Amino acid sequence: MNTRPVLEATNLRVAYGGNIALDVPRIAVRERELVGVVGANGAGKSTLVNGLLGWSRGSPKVSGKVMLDGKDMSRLPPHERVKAGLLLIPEGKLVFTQMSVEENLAASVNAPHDGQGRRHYSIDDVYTLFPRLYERRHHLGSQLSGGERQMLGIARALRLGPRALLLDEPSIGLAPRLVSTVLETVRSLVDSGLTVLLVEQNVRAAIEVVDRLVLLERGRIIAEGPASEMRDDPRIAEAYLGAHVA
Amino acid sequence: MKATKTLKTLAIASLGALALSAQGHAQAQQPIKVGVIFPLSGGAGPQGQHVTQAIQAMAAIINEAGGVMGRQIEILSRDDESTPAVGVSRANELISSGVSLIIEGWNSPVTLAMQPVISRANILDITAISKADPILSGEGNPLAVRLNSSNSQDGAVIAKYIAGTKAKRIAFMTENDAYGNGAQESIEAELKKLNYAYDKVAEEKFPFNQADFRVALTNVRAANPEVTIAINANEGLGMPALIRQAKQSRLPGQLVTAVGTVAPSVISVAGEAANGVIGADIYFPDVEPFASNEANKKFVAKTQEMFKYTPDKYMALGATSLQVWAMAANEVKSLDKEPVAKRIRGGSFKGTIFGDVTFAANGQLESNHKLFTIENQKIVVRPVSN
Amino acid sequence: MNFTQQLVNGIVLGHAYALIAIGWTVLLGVARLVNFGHGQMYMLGAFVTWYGVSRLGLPYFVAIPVAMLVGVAVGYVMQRVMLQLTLKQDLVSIMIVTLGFGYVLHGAAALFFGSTGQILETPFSTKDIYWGDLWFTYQDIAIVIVAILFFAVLKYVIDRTRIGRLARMVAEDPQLAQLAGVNVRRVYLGVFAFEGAAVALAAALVAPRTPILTSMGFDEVIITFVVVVLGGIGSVTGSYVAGLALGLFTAFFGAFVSPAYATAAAFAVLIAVLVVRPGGLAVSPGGR
Amino acid sequence: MNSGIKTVLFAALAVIGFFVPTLLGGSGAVYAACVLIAIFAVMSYGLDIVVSDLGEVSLAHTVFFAVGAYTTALLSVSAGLGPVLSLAGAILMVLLVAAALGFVTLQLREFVFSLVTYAVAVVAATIAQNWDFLGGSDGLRGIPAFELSWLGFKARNDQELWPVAYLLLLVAIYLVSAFRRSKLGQAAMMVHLNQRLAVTSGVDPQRIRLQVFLVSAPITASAGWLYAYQRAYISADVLETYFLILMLTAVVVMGRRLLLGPLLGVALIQIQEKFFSFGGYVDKIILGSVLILTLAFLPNGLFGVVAPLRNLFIRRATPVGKTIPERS
Repeated sequence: MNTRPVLEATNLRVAYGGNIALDVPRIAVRERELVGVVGANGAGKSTLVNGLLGWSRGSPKVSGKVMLDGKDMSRLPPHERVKAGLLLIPEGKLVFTQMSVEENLAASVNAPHDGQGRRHYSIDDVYTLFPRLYERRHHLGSQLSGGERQMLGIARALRLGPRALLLDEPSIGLAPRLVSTVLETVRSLVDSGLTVLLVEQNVRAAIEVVDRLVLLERGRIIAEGPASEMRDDPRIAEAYLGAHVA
Repeated sequence: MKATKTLKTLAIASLGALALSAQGHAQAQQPIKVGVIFPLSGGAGPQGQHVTQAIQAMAAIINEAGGVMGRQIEILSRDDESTPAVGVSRANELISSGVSLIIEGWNSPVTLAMQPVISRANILDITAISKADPILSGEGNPLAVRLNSSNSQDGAVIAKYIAGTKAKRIAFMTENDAYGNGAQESIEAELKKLNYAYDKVAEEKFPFNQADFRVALTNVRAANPEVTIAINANEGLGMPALIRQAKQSRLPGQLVTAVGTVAPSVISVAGEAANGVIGADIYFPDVEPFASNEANKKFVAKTQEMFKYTPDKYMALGATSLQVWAMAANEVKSLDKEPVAKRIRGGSFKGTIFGDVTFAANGQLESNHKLFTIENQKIVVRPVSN
Repeated sequence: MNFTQQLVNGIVLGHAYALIAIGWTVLLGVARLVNFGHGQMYMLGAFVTWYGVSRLGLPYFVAIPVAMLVGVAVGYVMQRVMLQLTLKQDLVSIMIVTLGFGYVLHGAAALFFGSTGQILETPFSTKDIYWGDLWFTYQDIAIVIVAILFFAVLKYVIDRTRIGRLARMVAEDPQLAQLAGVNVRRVYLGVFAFEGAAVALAAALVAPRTPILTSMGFDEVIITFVVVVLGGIGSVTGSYVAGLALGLFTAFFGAFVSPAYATAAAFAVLIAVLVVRPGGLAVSPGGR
Repeated sequence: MNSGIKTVLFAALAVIGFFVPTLLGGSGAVYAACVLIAIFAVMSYGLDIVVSDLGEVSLAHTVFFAVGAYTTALLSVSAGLGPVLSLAGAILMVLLVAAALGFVTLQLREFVFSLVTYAVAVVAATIAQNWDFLGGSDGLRGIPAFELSWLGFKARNDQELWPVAYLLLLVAIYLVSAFRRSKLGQAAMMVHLNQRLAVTSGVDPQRIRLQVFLVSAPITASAGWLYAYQRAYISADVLETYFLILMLTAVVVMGRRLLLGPLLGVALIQIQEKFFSFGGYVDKIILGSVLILTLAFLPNGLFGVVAPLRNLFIRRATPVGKTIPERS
């Protein structure tokens, strides 16, 4: 494990007004790794991924250092980080509802070609990956189901040539059957070379797919380790998996 | 020193003599402050500035002749921005700086707003231009004085012209406000007085700030009038636009403009389209009897010397306001509002810019209208035909 | 022939309204910005064109792009000043700021250009066409043609090109657009620069129809209002239709009732529509 | 600060305020300026609670101002009513207008709301200019002097009108501060800051908006009431953009939700216009620039700039804030 992580943040602090919502000394995601961030509602999970991008629908104060492939992103505005390959699929509204699927997938920035570990997904690649989107390519974003929107959100991110993908609560509002489908899709993307930081409230589903798990509580990391070890961690087991799992 | 002057300037001459005799005192005395409020900015700004300059030229003439009751006149000029609220503030300012007279009035609403304020402060208020009838009603100022002609005086001259042409199909294009509607009413009333039978084939009303008359002109044109009377006091925008568009749309018949709505500035904006338009007015600097009037000659020369500009009617009205007041004050030997106002209202004055003039009992200057035609973008006064 | 002449009047007037409104439509559609300085920007465009033609002796076709460049500069400066407010979507402050800009532009233009009326003469405006009983000028034809071309091109750009897509993304959700790598600031600046250029073009074409004054912006802004709002806020096709409809309404209301109340009547219609269909106006953002 | 001391301080301040014109020399121009500042400040306070508390930009407040002025003019000229009854009439009338306008705009927010209120102001100006009942473009003349015969009080000039204007100002300030402390004021703030949260807390935003409108309109209308007496003449110019810009600037320039903000804002603008005027155009540029610069670069208004200094004089904070701008 002496390779440089793809994404690394140090001393990341996010404050709303005077209240510190997040204080993380270090978090890192390595090449082809799927790291899950779990925690209760309000633990700071979304704040973490938004903070990594310097992005939010509110107006927080973000400090600390964010490195992508050893390059400092901290001073770049969100759209520049996106161009560098740091992508976020936000929770909730994640597609342009007034545009067709096809337009959503039309690259808005010139995605880079292969190199530096960034894979270029052509529109055909995306349709191969998500045949359902091909079927619905002329529909408006607003006409899609929750699962389809989630697929479209991921597909849109892939079109931008991701180096590291931040995924915020993809399972929210989805039927249980769809949750595992989405998470398995994420897993297979990682297996084919993607690096992903996944925020998920559904710990039970997440723990099945992730490589490593980070447990957040009140804006701080309180536990971290490989998924297999964390499964037996009492803080996880009791709080999120139910006592009978162990 | 003034003994060689003609009879017409006798008044000024005696004023000068009076000043000479009182010179000893004059040096010790403070100048008399006269407030002047006109729009100096906005659409009417250029005209307001000219009127103010004309008053300054007249003040210079009076001062050279010895001033008023031996004291020099000092003009304090303010900008009413064509807004009643601003006008009232400026009037208050002038009142507290101790003026003895306020000459004001380009826009009627501004005048109407200032009248009660000036009246309550017990300062003489002379309205130079604003035309609205209520200005002389006595509501805002029981001792009002106005120099510009009234709507009914204006109506009579236009009505007489129409009757002279024997045209039967008459169209009106009228600004839809108190001035426009009042002007049209007075023309129609005067026509009725003349027992003149005519058809009102079209009547188009439009807002003051209208600049595009194509829709209205289409209606008027379709009515095929022999005479179209344009009543539009918006000299910067509406009147030149109306004249141009009437020409372009090949409006049939004769275009006649209401009294005092076509100033040289309108002609310069309207350009060639203005040729052939008929109007009427009360002052022309270089036409008889003004051309040989000594007081007028002196005023024109002074204005040209000081401001490189030949005065128009508005400037003459502004200057005459000051001139008449100076004469009256010298005569009654007072700067107080009441005696001076009473001398002016219903009184006569000799040797003004307008010649020998008389004021009606309600303070209105009785004026003498002349018809003119615009030829080669110049105002040409028509010979008196009847 | 009264009717056909009024029809011609209405069509020309309608295209003029639509042309004047287009910059604001896009601005409102993309950036959700209300620009109360729009009328003064129109005035400025007219006076810069006039200054170019009659004081600098430029040909009309050179004066137009000059005016548009000045429009771009003014639009850029305005948006540069308001950028933080725009990013925060502080619509309340933005509206008041644009009112302030209108005031400043009026004062500055009056100081520079003076406050007397001027006529902006162009090679087209002095050539009249008489066709039977009908009358119009080449300038009128130019207004109609340019308006139609402008709307067609704009519609194409917004619907079919990358720039149009970026603008629509920002229009729908500026935050999400950032996540798609869109430089939202640049889009906002671009949209305001476009507004400046579009209104200057409109002024250069429409202003020759009437004398111009530095105090004239107010009437243009209120007419534009009606067009922009009735067209469905931010809708390009809608504002073309609304502009044309308003032109015809003004002509025929003037013909059958009175020009004196045409503007007030248009506003009464506007208020009625807003009250009856408040939600219906919030059509798809993105300037379609 | 102890609330008892605060009350005493405010009372002292209110008394000192009354003598400001005397302290400034007591000339006619000073009284005229002070009366106008008081009237325009009251006008702005009405808009203040809509802009600062409710968070909407109403461009129809000139209409409320005009309704107050025109009703007063009509009642005092045609019906010969005195100031008390004309005030009652003005308030009644403006409540009707505000209720109608509030009802019409109930569903509208943000810029659509502003557009409609602007449209209403334009239509109102057209009506005022053309309707003979309202005097048309000549306006309404002959408004009598402000006279309360049962008190033996008659105001023939601005100096004599000053006590009335000052009292009206104090009442308006009191109303605004009472509004901010009231349930309605807090509900309005909630609707402003987070409508969804407000709804879930059992607040009906539409009702609150209507109620705030109904509180705000009479304040602005009462300024129109006194303005009619002060000017003795009312015409359609009270609906001009000038008053709108004046109100908006006054509300935002010092910083929003400052109790004395609109008063100080109006005072600054009026003093500049009256005593340091550079002519109509430059004044326009100044007023517009002040508006732009404060909103774009001083999120907390001018007061936000000087507020840190205030800590140096914490005890004298309030009186200093009150008197400084009136001298400058």
